[in-house]
Amino acid sequence: MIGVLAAFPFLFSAHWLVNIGVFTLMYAVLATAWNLIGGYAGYISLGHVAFFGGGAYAIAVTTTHHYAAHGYEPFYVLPLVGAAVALGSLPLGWLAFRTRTATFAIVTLTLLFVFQQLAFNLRSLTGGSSGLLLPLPLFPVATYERPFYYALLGLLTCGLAISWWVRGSKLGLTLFAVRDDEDRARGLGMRVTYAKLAAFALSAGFFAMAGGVWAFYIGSVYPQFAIDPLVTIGAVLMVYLGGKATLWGPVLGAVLLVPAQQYLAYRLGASQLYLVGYAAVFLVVMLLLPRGILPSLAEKIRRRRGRADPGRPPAQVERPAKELVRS
Amino acid sequence: MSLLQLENVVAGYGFGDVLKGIDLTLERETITCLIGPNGAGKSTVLKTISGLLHPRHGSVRFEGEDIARRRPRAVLDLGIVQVPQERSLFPLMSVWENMLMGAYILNDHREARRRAESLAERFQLVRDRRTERAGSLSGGEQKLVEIARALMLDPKLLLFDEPSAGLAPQARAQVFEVLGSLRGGGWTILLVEQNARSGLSIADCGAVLDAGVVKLEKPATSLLADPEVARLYLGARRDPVGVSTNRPPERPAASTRVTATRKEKPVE
Amino acid sequence: MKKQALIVAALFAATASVVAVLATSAGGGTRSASAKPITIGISLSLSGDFSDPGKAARRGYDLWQQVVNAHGGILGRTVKLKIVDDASSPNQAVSNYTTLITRDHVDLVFGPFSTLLTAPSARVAYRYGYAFVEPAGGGPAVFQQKLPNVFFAQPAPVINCGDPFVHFLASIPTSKRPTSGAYPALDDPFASPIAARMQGQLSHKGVKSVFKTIYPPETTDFSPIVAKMASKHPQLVAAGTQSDDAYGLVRAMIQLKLNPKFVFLSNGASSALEFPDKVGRSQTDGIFSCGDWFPQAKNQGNNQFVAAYLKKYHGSALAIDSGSAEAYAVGQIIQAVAKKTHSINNKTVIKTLHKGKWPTVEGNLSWNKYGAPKGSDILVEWIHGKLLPVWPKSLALHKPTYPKPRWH
Amino acid sequence: MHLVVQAVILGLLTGGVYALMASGLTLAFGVMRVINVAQGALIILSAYLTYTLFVHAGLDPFVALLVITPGMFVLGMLLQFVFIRPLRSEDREELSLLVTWAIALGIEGVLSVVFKTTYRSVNTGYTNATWDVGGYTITQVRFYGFLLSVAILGLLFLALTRTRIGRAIRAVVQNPVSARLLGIETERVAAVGFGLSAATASAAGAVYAMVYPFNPNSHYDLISLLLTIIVLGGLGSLGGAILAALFMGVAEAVLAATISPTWAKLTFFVALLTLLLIRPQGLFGVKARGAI
Repeated sequence: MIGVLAAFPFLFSAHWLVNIGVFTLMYAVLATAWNLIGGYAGYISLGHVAFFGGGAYAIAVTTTHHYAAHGYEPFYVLPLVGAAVALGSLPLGWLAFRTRTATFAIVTLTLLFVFQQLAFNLRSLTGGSSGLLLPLPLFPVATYERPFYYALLGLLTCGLAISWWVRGSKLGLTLFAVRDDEDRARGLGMRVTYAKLAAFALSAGFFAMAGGVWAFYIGSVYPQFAIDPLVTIGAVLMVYLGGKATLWGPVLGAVLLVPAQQYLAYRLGASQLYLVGYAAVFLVVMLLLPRGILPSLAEKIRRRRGRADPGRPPAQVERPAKELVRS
Repeated sequence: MSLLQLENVVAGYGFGDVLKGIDLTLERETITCLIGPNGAGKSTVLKTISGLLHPRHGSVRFEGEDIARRRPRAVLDLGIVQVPQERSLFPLMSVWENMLMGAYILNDHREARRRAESLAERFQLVRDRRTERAGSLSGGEQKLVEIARALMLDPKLLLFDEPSAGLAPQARAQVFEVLGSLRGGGWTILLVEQNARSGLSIADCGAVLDAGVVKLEKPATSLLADPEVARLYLGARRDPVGVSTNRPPERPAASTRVTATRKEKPVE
Repeated sequence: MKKQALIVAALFAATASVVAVLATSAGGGTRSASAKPITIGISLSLSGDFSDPGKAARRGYDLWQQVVNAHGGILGRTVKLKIVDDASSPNQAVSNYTTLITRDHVDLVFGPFSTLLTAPSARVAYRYGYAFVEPAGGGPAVFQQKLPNVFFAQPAPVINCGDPFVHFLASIPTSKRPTSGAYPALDDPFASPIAARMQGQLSHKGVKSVFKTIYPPETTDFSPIVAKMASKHPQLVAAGTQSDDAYGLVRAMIQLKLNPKFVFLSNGASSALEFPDKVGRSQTDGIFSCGDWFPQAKNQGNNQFVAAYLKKYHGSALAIDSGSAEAYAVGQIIQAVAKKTHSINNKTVIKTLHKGKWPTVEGNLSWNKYGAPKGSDILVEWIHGKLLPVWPKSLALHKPTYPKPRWH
Repeated sequence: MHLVVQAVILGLLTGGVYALMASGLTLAFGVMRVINVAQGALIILSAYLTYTLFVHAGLDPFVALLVITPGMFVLGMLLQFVFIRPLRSEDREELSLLVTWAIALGIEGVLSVVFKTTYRSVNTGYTNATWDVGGYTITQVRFYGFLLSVAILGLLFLALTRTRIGRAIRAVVQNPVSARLLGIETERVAAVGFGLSAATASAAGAVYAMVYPFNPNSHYDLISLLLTIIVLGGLGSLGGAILAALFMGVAEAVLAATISPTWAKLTFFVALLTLLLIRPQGLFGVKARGAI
């Protein structure tokens, strides 16, 4: 799969296609990263785009003062930015993890607005509403998009590798346990807080790095675009569409949705109905495919082969009646 | 004819079955106590009767009628009231409001008040603390109000799910006393109890549930006397009414529970 | 795990090929070289936050196309506009211009709406050597990029909007000038820099700054701001406003009975229909604003533009959004270049526009190296319920009246 | 000092309106464990309906309420029935958050198609009228809005305590299992609760339309603020939400007047984050941490 993605700019070298590829990969990175905390641990963070913006501003601030004569420098500082934002996300994560489920979602959403407001208010650093400009990258025009594309592909590869590693590790086990029953996991002596924070920081770091590439690609950073709630929502939708808590689901969601969205806006956006369409896709996914495409497909395949799912949980022991009553 | 009859009832949550073919018969105006280890499915039996859970197989007959697929409301209309194990009062409402809620389905406020008044005669607690917030009562007091509230509909069958769970010894004694006093009032009672000795001591009949099936169904006294039953299900020591052994209910090995309750297994 | 990757790869390949097929089919067949129309690619905010001004710009572009084609097109070729929607998102704007240039190979591109989208879009145009004449990206960010292909089709950069008002104040007798000034401003690249600039210029001229604040874009409740401002009793309120905040500010001033001698609102108060509608026509008198265009202007082709507009979209001349005129001016500029050089080659366009003055409905425009216009805006004032140009004198239809009457 | 008192007056009036808006949100959460992210959009929708009736039929916003409120009630029930109810119980709380967000986007989309994105406001004859009370200015519209909010909250309170369905709603909020065991049809009650919650949006929307300019996008600002308020007040707690709303209204106005309006916007969030440090269950939340 990574190979296919790597070959893409050579197979389809038209700028506009690679350009769409850049945005697709960006969302694939975001969705994969969000899946770490939202999918694996079941903590719905609606504010992750704050870290995306953090990364975007970090890259903008570090590069904006050296005008022009730049090539790949922003990419070199990217890992640093990721690490810094990941570190910075820890206290925020700690604070947010004092709550759960819906409250957690609201608190993270609040983080988003705090960061956006800060981006507006800290004018001397962020330029406020006037935004920040980044240097013009001096890449050859013929392959202009490729550095961005491969930087994001690199991020995606790392993200997937980490995601894959997490699934098999103790960290992943703890995260899954948290999603299922956090109190019990804690009762079993699992290091719940540590695991949650690790997942939170990891995903924040990837959001920041993707934000950095984005800022460099677009060339200007404004608070309302760098910290746009629709970006998180986009990533979340892709995760749900592709399959929550799966390895490839988020990528699939991005690959399906981003080109479709870009192309549709280009061809027939003018109708204003795109928001309605977006909402409709969202609702259909939530109501009809709450488990996402990959898990549903996988189940279908398994069923067709008539194999009983060996991993299916055994008889469930009594759940609290609170849940029952809503069934 | 017996009041309630469960035949080969299979039921469960999610993928698994908790009840694996239950047969149980309740005679009119008797108290039956259901005992068994944790996780045996005792509460599930009650939920299956009260309509919170629909069985996958088998029949639940109440006065000869199959009620297995009815909704809780319909079951309630028949005169079956369940008092769940968890605290079930509305904590921000007064005791009196809670009593009135007990007759919610009557849709007749005056009648509800009349019944509450007459129950207040019987339950001193309700009389004395009627304006207090239910949430401010102690656990034992709340359980007593719950029992009183369950009588608001003048039901034919009362289902009690571990009424003594989590109570202090004195409160526990009080609860059993009140339950015992219901005998002969025209009610049929199915009682699920962890404190098996106390439960059986006020019951006419006893049934042992283990691993989703009814192992034994006998008069309560003979169960209490059976040494094998005592060893397996009652604990070796005597556990007289109202005296706590203070043994926390055992939990099944938690590690298995973690995986068992997982909602979605990650797809490989 | 592998199976998943395969599924994803397969779906990806399918998506890619669908897109590729759509791409080739949309490319269009062979065209004869000389008669083929000139295609101009434009990304506009037809949906999303900027959709209303985006649509106003679209009307201007459409009108220009109609007028120019009615007169035989450019260089004998008809003009075809390819307008796509960017949903008010910079990502989509970048994608759109990339696609317009590298897939549809349009001959020219025109600018989108808003500085926020113009800045990234101008880079795309620059990369591929396209001239970027744009109607609405007048914020500092656009010029700070130092791109030689950018030309802003308005008489002055946005932040210079207060200049004519400052000049006018300097021209009146000292005794009648305000002595204290308050500068509330919207946190927006089009608004707060205007107030800041005016504050600097006016305090230089002896107007004491007694109040300054920047309020966030989502502010809808202006009473706290105005209450605080009122406590300083400013004689002048010079606000950097956008549209709705201008109405809110005025409404709060009326409610809290703050009566300065001069009120200047950079934007919003310049909309001939909405402003009186939102604050009450009788309350508008004496309020100053700035404008780049007005229907009565004697500029190049303005009568024609207004007539064509009214014919196509009806309504009154007052209802014409200056955004339409700005977009129209973009077309006029290209038209003029083609007439002069007999070419619409982008390199030629860029080179040519850096010299001379270019007459448009927006006035005679000229630019510095990076596309910032060298002219000045017009000071307008509400007089007896009408919005009239009052400064500079050469364009004035009425004398400025002051001090502002009290609210009632 | 004068400034601060003036700000407090403004803040209280604003807080009253916030309280009305937040009451619907917290009610929906209480009854259904659903964070209705679309509440802001419903308020804006009502504001547009008020605007339409005012501009095209000349109906005074307060009169228009008589038409809009039942409409919103039905819409709320419908939304619950179509979108919330089918969600699987175990992921309802989580999915409802996203589903209602999608509903909000959908409403925003429809509104921007129908009404464009320019800001609108309802200018009645009394829009700019003020009273002068001891040197302090009170805007009449705001005062009426405040009164309306108090009246609606009072009605809501009466409905919840004095009517059968109201008692059922409270019962479901306080103990859903028990409510079901007592024969309360929780889904039906949930639908009514959602309807009521949407109905409060109609009054809130009418007030909003008179006091503030709005466009389809305004719901983001609204909902972020309302969510903060209900978390501050403790999710599901009506009284908590009202107190938190008043508190926040005042705090915001005072800070805007004394420090800066841009930083005052952060008041809510700072208050929320501080609260999390001290009392994660909210100011007045009665629920244990894990149960929220």
